[in-house]
Amino acid sequence: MSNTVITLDEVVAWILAYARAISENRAMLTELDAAIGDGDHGANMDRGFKAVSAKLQAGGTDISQVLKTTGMTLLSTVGGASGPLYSTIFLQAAQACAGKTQLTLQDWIVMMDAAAKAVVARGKAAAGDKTMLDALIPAVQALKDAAVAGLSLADALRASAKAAEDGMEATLPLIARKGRASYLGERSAGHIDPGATSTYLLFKTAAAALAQPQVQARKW
Amino acid sequence: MSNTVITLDEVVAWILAYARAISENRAMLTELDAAIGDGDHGANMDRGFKAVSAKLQAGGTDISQVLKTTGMTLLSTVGGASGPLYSTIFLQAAQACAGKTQLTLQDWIVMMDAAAKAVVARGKAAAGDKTMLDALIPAVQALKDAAVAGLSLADALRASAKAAEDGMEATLPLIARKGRASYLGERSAGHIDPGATSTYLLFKTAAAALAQPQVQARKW
Amino acid sequence: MKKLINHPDDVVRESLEGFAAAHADLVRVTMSPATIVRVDAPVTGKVGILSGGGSGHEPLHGGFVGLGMLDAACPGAIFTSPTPDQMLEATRAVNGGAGVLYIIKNYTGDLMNFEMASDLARDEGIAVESVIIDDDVAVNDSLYTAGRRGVGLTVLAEKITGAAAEQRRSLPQVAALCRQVNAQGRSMGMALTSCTVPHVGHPMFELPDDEMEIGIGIHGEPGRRRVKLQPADAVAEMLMEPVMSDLGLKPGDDVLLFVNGMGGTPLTELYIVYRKAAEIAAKNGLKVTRSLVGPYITSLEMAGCSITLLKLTDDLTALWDAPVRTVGMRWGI
Amino acid sequence: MKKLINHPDDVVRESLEGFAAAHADLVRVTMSPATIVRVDAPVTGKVGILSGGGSGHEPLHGGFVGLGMLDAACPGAIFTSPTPDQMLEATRAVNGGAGVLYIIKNYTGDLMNFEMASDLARDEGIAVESVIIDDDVAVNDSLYTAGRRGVGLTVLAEKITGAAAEQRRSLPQVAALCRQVNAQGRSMGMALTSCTVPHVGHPMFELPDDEMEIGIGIHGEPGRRRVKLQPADAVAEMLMEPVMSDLGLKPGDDVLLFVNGMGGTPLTELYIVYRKAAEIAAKNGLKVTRSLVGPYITSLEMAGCSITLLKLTDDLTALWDAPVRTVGMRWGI
Ligand SMILES: Nc1ncnc2c1ncn2[C@@H]1O[C@H](COP(=O)(O)OP(=O)(O)O)[C@@H](O)[C@H]1O
Ligand SMILES: Nc1ncnc2c1ncn2[C@@H]1O[C@H](COP(=O)(O)OP(=O)(O)O)[C@@H](O)[C@H]1O
Ligand SMILES: [Mg+2]
Ligand SMILES: [Mg+2]
Ligand SMILES: [Mg+2]
Ligand SMILES: [Mg+2]
Repeated sequence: MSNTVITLDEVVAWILAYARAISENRAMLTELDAAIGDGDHGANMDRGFKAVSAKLQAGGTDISQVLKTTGMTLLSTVGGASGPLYSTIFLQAAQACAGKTQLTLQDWIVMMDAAAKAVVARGKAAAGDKTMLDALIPAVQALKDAAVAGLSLADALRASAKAAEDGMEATLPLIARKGRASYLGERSAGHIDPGATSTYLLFKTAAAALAQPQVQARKW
Repeated sequence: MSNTVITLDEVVAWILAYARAISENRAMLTELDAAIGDGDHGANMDRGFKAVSAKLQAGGTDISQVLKTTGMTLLSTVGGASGPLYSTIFLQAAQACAGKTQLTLQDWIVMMDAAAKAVVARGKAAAGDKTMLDALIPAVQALKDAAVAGLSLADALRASAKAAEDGMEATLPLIARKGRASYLGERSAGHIDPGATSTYLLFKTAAAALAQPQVQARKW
Repeated sequence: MKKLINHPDDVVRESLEGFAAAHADLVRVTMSPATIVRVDAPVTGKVGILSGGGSGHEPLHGGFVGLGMLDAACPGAIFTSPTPDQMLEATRAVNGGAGVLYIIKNYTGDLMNFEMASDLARDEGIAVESVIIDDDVAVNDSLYTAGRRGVGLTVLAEKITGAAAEQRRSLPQVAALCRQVNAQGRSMGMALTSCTVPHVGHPMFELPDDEMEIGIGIHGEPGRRRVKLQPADAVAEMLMEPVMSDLGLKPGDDVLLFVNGMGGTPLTELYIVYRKAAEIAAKNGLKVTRSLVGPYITSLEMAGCSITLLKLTDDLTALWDAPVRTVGMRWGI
Repeated sequence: MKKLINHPDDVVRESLEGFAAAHADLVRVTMSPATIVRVDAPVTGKVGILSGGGSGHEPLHGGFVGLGMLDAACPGAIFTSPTPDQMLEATRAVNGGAGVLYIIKNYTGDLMNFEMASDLARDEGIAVESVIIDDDVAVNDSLYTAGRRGVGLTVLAEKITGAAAEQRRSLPQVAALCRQVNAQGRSMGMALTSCTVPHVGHPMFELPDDEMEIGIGIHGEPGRRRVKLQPADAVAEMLMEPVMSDLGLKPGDDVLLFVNGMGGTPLTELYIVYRKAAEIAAKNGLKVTRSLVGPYITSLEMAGCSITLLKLTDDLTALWDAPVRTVGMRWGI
């Protein structure tokens, strides 16, 4: 049976699990970025989430505070395009849950929706531009659809992970219009977007850490 | 039957034939120099003897003058170690035959002996240092030996070509003590010296151009 | 991967430490956050000129910190924009009361990080203006994309705005000047080889021995198209033509011709390209009144070059000629 | 072979033409024979400083022609000593009545050609002195060999003697100073990759991905030994140790530390080597009071570096600091 709320400990566990996933998939993210970007996405994310992990080792006292610490740490350690964008996700989520000691599905939807909108505002990209938004927007939409359909928190989280995965995979044929991959023009087609991949991992670890039982692990 | 003197036309023919031999063997000389020097011997010699060929196209009026023109042209077009050294050979030969309208074996020996001594004086190398001297010195010695043995001019020239060839081949195991190859120390062993090779070609074309019938062609 | 490094994680830090040790007469270096600041900063009453970006383009930007050019540079990880806290720290260090100009190469990451930094700086009461350099004609300019990259022109913009700031021009004036430079300059680059980001460990792309990439940027990415290897003169044509036509130059125009090395190409070859580029310029009636040849904005050890043309005015020429005292560019002092 | 060239036969000439076009404010270039002469030569009453050697080492020597450094440079074919007629022509062009100093890197070809040139110059009544630079500790010095190569120290010798000549020191004084520099400086180099002479068309030697050459010169030749690839810090140790021990430096000595790039190695990496070299110097009690980091004497596109240490005196330091205005080295003016 799955829980109906997300606790502080689970949020911390989620972020730490994501940091591990980034570290494990660092080389893969790097290769994806080397193909159509500049080969630093794995190193960027890993540098940032290693710093985040170090800060969160002692756990946290407040969900919003944990998310804010994560966002601020990413901002000062990642750089590149992914630094401000991932930082934005966590800072927006932090703001949207200020004061809450546990999170319902509805809270989570509000947080992720705010995050996605802020990423659009900051990066001025849209769905289909072959960016992390191609995983993020469908993931948020899946959460909303799940809520409408009355799914449990756990099922909603799993649905968002699945939508993020599908969104990531759908970036393969796209011609990039934003980020470094856009400089390649048509040569950017035929490669999965590295940022969409790291965003998929974010929702995948959310489903694993915040919902029971674990979603099926991808083979990377 | 072979002639007993060397004429002006034959001297010009010899130098032009040498220029062709250098051009044909340019890549080989370059590779030899790339192995233990700096890879320019083929280009150096070819640049110089192309310039010499251009100057000698119209033939010449005087043996000493032809040799001097060759030496001066080499001096101003070759550079490197081979420029002054080959220039010295021709300038010394020119000096040693001043005023002569044809050359006997004895004249030729005096010229080549003066040339070899001047190369030693200029380059301060000795036999066994793995330089062009390892072809030049035996070639001159063979000329002298041939004269003592009463050989014909043609046979003497062939003997000097053979001695130059043997001398060139004997550079293979040597450790260079002069020129760029000396910087390699023991790593210079196991390679034939490029300058000894171009010097062998000089005596080989002399035998071919100045003596009849032609010596057997080497396979390069 | 053959590099004179210790560990990929330490490349930027250790290189910065070496830079600091070698050039203490010109710059002050802080390590966390990483900044390179002109030794006498802040200069009271002078607009501070600040730039930064990923590392791997040396001497840009750190090599251009000093009198007459940048007041500070923020080095990011290799090919990664620096972070807002680096920029904020550098902004504070160079604000002499007349405000700070950010010169930003047009990359999404750089834009976003500088944007956040300028918000933070303004919150502290520091006047900040930003100018985006986007001179790379290999990339089509479009509202629907990230637009053109910022490449070679950045070097010229830093020199010229730096000189204007020394003259105590105001922040709006210096920013307008920088926009003028950006409007009057264009670049295009090509690569004979790829380069290896230390963290990646292998070349960014494979390029057969008889091919080259045309329209590359400065981050080891492949270019717009791959073509058969061609002589230097043909390469110069391929780069000059789009640059000239995009700039819409007229016969009689004064230009600065900048042939930049991508890192692995010797000076000898850059001068061969310069020779032809100057000839093409002359054939088109342009007067090359100023020149720059060398590796000034590089892409690690990539072999290749870029050509930048900047249309000059008397003002720009005088600012170009003004004294500069940095590690990577120095004259008049 | 991937190079930005047209034809191997035209590399030096076309590059020189580009150089001449780009730097007409600093140098006069003649094509046959090829010389690069300071624009205001001859300077009356000043000793003319002349150097030259094979091309492929740019910016050396042509990039060092100008006020406070060389009066003229003679560029040979790639890796080939120039010819006496080039040297004679340049000697005439820079003789301001106080004689001419030849700074010669110790290679058989360079020695012989310069020797013939000085004979010719003396025949014309021009006072000429020659100083041979032989600073490469990778090669054993011996009467029975060609001796040590001339490498990185050449750059420092040209700068320092050039400054002394500007002060109107006499020919014997400038020559003695140059010999002093040669006595007080040593170098050693290493390579990560080979380089390709245009006429050869392939790398001079094959170096596996996990190996490097220690004790290389500047002509693409392999070094004294081949070892496994090692981190930059270990490389710095391997080069610093023989240089320091050969020089016999004492704690408290002032030194100039010069980390030179061989052509294909980015600045980032040179600074990583500099960092460790400076640390080693400090550990041995040396005071690094002057530094130089960058590709100043190169071997085409070879990746690698060399380290040069020069023991300084107050005189040498002041001469090093004196104004210099050349394409490749410029300060104070
Ligand atoms: N404007 C943008 N909006 C949203 N995401 C973007 C944008 N630009 C780039 N990205 C994402 O950032 C990823 C690259 O991140 P990273 O490699 O770390 O930074 P950089 O591109 O600066 O090297 C891309 O794969 C893409 O998903
Ligand atoms: N001191 C010397 N005496 C005689 N021959 C020499 C000497 N030094 C070099 N050589 C010859 O010169 C050849 C190299 O000539 P080349 O490659 O044209 O000039 P460089 O060595 O200047 O590149 C060597 O192979 C050697 O035979
Ligand atoms: Mg990237
Ligand atoms: Mg040679
Ligand atoms: Mg990046
Ligand atoms: Mg040579």
